[in-house]
Amino acid sequence: MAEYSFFSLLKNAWNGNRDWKPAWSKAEPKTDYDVIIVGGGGHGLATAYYLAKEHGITNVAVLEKGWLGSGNIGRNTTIVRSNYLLPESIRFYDFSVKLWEELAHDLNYNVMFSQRGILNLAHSPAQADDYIRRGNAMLHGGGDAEWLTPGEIAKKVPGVDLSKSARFPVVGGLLQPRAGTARHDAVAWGYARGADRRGVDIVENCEVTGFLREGDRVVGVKSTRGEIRAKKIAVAVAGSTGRVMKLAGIDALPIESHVLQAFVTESLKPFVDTVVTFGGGHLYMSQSDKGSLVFGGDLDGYNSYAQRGNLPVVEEVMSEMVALFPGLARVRLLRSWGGVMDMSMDGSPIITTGPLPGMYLNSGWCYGGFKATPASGWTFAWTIAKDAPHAINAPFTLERFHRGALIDEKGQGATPKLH
Amino acid sequence: MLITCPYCGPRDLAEFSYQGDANRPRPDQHDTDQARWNAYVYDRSNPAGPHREYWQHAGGCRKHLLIVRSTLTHAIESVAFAGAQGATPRPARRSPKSRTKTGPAKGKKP
Amino acid sequence: MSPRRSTEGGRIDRGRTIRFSFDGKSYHGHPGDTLASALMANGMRLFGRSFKYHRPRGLLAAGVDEPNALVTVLKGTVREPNIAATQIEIHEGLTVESQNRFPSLDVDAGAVNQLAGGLLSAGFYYKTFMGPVVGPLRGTRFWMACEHFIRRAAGLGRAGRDADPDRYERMNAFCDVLVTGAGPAGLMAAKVAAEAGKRVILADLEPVPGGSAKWSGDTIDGLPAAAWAQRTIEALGAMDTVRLLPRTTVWGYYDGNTLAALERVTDHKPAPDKGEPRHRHWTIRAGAVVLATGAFERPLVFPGNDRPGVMLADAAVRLLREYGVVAGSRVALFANNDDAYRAAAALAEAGATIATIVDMRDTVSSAARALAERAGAEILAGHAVSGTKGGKALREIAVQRLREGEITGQPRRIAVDCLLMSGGWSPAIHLASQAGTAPRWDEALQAFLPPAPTQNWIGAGAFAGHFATAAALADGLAAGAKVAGGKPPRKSALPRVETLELDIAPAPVFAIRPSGKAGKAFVDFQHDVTAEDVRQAHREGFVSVEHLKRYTTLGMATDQGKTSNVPGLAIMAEARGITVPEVGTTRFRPPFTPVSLGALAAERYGELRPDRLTPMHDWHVESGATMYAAGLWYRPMVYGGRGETVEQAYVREAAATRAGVGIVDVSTLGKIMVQGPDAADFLDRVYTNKFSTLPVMKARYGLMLREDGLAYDDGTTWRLSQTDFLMTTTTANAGKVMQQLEYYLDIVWPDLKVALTSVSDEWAGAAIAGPHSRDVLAACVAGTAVDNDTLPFMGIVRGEIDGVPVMICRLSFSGERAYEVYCGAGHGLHVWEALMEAGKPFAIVPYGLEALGTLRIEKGHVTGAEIDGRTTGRDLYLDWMLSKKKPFAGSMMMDREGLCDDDRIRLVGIVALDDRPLGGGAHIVEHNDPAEIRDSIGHVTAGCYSPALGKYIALALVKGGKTRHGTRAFVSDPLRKRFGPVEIVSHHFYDPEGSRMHG
Amino acid sequence: MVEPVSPLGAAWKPGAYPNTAGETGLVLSETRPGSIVQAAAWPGREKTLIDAIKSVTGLALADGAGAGQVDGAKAAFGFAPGKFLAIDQKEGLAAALGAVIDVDTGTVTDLSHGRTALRLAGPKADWVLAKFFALDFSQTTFPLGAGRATSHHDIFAQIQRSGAEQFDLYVFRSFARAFWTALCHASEETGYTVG
Repeated sequence: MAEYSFFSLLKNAWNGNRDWKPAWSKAEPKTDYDVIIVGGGGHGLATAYYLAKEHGITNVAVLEKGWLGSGNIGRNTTIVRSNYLLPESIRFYDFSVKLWEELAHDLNYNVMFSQRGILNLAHSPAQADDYIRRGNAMLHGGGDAEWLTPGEIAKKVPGVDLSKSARFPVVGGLLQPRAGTARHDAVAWGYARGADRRGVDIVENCEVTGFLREGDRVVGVKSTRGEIRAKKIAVAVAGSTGRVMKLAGIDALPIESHVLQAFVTESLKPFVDTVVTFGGGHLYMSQSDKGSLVFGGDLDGYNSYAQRGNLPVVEEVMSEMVALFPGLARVRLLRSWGGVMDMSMDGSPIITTGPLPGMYLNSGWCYGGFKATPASGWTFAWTIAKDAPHAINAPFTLERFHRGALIDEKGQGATPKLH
Repeated sequence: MLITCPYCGPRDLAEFSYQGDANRPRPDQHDTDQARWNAYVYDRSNPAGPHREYWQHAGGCRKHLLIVRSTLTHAIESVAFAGAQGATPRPARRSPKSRTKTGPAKGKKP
Repeated sequence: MSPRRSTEGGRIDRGRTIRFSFDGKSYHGHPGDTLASALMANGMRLFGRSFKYHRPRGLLAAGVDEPNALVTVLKGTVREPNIAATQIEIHEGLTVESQNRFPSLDVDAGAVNQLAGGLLSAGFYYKTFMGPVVGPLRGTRFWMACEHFIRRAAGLGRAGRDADPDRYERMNAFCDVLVTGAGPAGLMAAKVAAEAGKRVILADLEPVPGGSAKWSGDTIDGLPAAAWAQRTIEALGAMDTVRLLPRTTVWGYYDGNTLAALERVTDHKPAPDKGEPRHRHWTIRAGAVVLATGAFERPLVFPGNDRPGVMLADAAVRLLREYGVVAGSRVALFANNDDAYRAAAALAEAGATIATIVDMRDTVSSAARALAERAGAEILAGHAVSGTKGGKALREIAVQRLREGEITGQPRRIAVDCLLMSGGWSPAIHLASQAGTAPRWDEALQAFLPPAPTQNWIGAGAFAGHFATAAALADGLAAGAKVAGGKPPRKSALPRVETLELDIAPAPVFAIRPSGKAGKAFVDFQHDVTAEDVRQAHREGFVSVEHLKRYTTLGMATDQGKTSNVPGLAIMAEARGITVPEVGTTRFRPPFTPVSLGALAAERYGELRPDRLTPMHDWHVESGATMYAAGLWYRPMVYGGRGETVEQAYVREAAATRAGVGIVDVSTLGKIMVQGPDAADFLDRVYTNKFSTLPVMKARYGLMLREDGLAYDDGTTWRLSQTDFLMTTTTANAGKVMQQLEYYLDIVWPDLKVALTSVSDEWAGAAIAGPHSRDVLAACVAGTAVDNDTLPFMGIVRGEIDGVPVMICRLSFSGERAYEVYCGAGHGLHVWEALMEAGKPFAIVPYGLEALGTLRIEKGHVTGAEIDGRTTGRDLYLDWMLSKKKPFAGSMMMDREGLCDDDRIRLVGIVALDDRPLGGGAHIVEHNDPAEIRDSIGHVTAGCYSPALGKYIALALVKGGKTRHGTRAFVSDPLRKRFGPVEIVSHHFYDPEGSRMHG
Repeated sequence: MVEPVSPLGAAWKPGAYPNTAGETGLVLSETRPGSIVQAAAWPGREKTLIDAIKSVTGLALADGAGAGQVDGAKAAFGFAPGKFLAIDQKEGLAAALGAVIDVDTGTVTDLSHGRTALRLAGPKADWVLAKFFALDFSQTTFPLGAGRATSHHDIFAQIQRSGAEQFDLYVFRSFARAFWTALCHASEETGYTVG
């Protein structure tokens, strides 16, 4: 398959764009693989790509029940960041940002990772201390962080309400310059193309309906396209984790599926040049290259697999948006949608061998899965290839909950809706 | 979403506070089985379909309700006061009109 | 040759003139005009520039589906971008500008993009701009440099940065029946339901209801359809069970038959009346919904179909019959169905010449032929328009023979200034799709019809694929009767309709595949997605409907694919050799049409959260306090106003308190009455320590854990009688604790007889602390002694201060002898002033949160900065509070190995050895190199200057905790550029024995 | 006797505030009752409690969710299972109820200071209330005397219909000024009178 470049564009334009080939081939499933990855979302595709690239394991199938990237990889607000508090998180997400920085070249696919920074606005001295603790933790963990004064914020984000009379006046902001946004769908397509070029079978419209067992061991899957066996079965299905793991007889996990809504406005000329979060509530917003403001807030807060939310969260998010940017009251919401989040009990993910022999689980991404895609795929591939976690994902076990070794960024305990 | 509180009648979602999975009984206060406590705090059945769950009518009568609701469609199958032993959840009403016939006698749990 | 105003017809008032401005130029129109109709009447063709290629664009549609004519409405410096000109009612002073063009609409530099057309094909940006692998532009730099320019070229209108001065509001409504759409079907349904006694809301997005009745030309019950609609509306308006909502778009169908609607209250006026919101956000809880939202006409896809002057056939009819605007003088029609022939007849009647009717079908019905005859037009059956000419206005079309989907033969060139096109109709099923499942494809209509209802709605009229007026009325009648729950309707209730009988079913062809390089054929006009882009997506494997949409951006523009959806799918279906339904359709998402963010924020625009005030709030403000937003509460931070810095002020306040006496407002503390025979037992279960042993009129400090065993909240609980306890919580956690306690009582221990009531607001609280605190009380309290015997540490007495009953508890957060004085909140100010007066001889000072924090840091008391949801009781050295004699919430979970790890961060005190401040959030390291930012062993939770110690001190959570007492470490705060030596000490800095507070 | 201070402070501005058309659609006022008391019955003891309320206030509450009664200076209504709010313009209701409701029947909690009583009266009262609360304010579903517990975002409110076009609201004192200000703001459209 040809490399993408400006010259290939030029050449194809000359030919009326009639010579382009499929970005990835539509594979027919074989009956046997070394590794099956259940879930053709960002994490599953990245895992397949790194299995092939880093470990030379190419006899791999990615099984996707619908169209590739139909889960959260195509429904998020495209933010990439590693502005975390706890050392385990900082190490993991910072590794992810490093992979992001090279991803377009690595994949020969422009995923449009744009390091426009993320700015967490703080609205009280106590909140500022809290953010400074986090910023300092990032710096001590090898990451990047800066503290901005209201004056510096005014320059960076014109239009934000910095008045002292604001209900929650801005006292400062924590900036992570290396954070930014990426084109979400392109990540799925880029990894799919990359994996396909290295020999991975990408099988769409193939829903896993059960697992093949030999004793305790999982040895394959039943699917809508027949039985497929493999030495190793990896599950990376995010919001569908509960459903898929039930097929393997795992009835309870420290995970709940919740709906999170996301929003875009109509397309505007450049309005904001960085990712901004509002500390007086729960809001994150940025502007896409097409000009839409892309934003979101809290979970709806109840278990759901429905990919649709309700009005209270819509109204809350809009209220916060216009509180932060009073000039946006006349800008219009174009579209809203819902994604299903695999909310874990401490807000951090699970990347592990097991829980059954022959099985590997990648889950619990809450609503931070998009930015984790490269590191998740990379460490999951390592874990599958070596049958043991890499140091970077070693803390993200399934047992940590019962053991009390929690990675609780928000300190909210086992309350998924609060993470 | 509209939830028909057995006392207050059909009310908007905004008045309610989700209190989570109702499928996991809290062990007795004197229970010393660590596994049971771990399961209670951390393990969730997370079904795709009917889900027994608690909601509090926090912006109303403040009672906790046991609701069976589909996580696939959000359709509510039944609502009852929580904690009432052996309570059969009552079928949800469709129409917000039915307020006048709503609810048991004051304070009596069904 | 250009569009013009007809001499008669339409609902505009030719007798009156309105002046408005577009791109700085003044125009006039008439009441009833939209911006689109008024500009057309002024001969205007060019309305906008397209997104990618900046192609000149005219009006395509006449309603909310308009993709091209987007403008920005200006009110002073306030901007409202991306509004369709068809949706703007003109009014005196209306000021509008075009967008996405530079320097002007007429001469747009961005049009240069058209030259690079082949390069800018679908998905081009994924394939380039990646930049060099090495060098200074490696990584993401090159892309970001390119992106800078791409972003400037992209985007439609410009948003304002100045605050919108208008107001927004919500309205909650309940009804038996919500009817969306006041066309013939909706009107009929509303009428039937209302006459059956139902409470009805009838919402229509247009300023004048009537839907297609306003321009169909049909006759209903002997009246022109528009007049029938008018009469029906008036009858409905006279009923007090009916609410009519014109200019109201129902845009969201949420769970539980909850619908969201946007009412544009004042957009059509020069200025709002007093108190009038610009937009009103309706949340409607409807027993049943009648969806009568009509349908959208579809364009045909052929080269040059975006030339200004090419428009939807029905849009031209609407312009003519609603606004008296004739879209062209020499007009052609290009269609795949009979229904569009009405447009030719209508325009011919208005004086336009119909140059030709180009019909894709080989055979045309006699009814259509009759219409063509009326229009005086020849029919070119089995032909297609294969190209158009003209720069910013259509001049000429090319027509060729169409054989089995292929263009053949020599083009015939026909001079026209307007081309009407029609690809049939797509029902507006958006709300039904939001509410439920996938729509179903109707082969005859070549359209997606609504899915089966999953909520309580019923469809009617064009929404349901019943396009003709008579069918719509019949649907409306049936729907109205069904939602009214009465008998099936009598046939005689149905109005008589006189209309032309035309077959609406279109030929299943939407796109003409051009021969050679005939130019771009647009599917999605606003996003510049061409038929060739769709075919390229197919070549590259983006064949599922979602991939098609995401790869080409088809249907993602502000019109959300209202016109482009079906033609796009049809092209993909043809490319794949499958049917349209096999390609699938995307799920429609809210909102149906764009909704202002202000409307959704509603009354919270300008006031995100309410202010929560203590009874003494005004006193604090008048006394010069700097107020601090703590959650929703406002609390005094320091009482400054003397030219002091914050540090000087709190040091003064704290020092004066330790030396004499200070007073602080503690009314914000959460307060919960815990009452009932089982109250003591209940408290034993939720607190880590025992309360059943607490004597009446005594208080005890209590700690609560979460179910997972981590520390949750702390506070004192006062036993006021055998069965009545007053629990206090931290200000921040008051609501959460209340909820947790209610959870326990409702679900876990429903048998306990305990009642909980939030009394946070019932009591005002003032804490007086310092060596003279007792003297102050002694000077003003009546009805009780306050000496050490009567009121020992943790004792409670009742008395009176200046005629007001008070309850006094001897508690200390500061480490000094201290008392909390509670009284009814309405008396709070009175008692506070009495205490200030009594304190005068002792130089009493009011102190704020900063001094409160200083006193507690000196004393080593924990608050939310330490109980941050990640710490255990042991981490905070509160082991002594964890009862071993009884189980309590969290007791079985707090001993898990991860929570007992030696490596956990635990509470210590630190003292700055360089006499500089220690800020909250600073980290602690063991090494002495400021340049080495690594190896944090913990962090500062809260720091202050301690007047008692004369040093900068802080509380910190540090690995190893106590074991580090007496050791040297370094504060590392690179974010604030602070590094320096500290000593780790006990967190009990001040009076560790507690002799001062017990004395 | 020390007069309690209203939480409305400077936000209380008596006078007429007509709309553009010169109309005033409702009257807003603070009724400042001397007693606002919550009484709660243990399950099964509701009747006893209702009788006790009647013995003290003379108000006979019907046996149904949200049922209530208003009678001049006194009012009472149910707002939750077994829970009632009783209001008297005079002080001392908490003590009087406490004397007749024993610990085996239920509890009495004095909220006279903790809740602020606001009244909306006039033909536009329901229109203005509907801007805040997702309740059906029509007479048929919300009859005279009936009570409801509801909320507007952070502000919890108990509402009783005390007349054909009149509603009494009980809100948390600390929110009263903010809510009052919002009420006045929302009433500008219809015009209003304070007093």
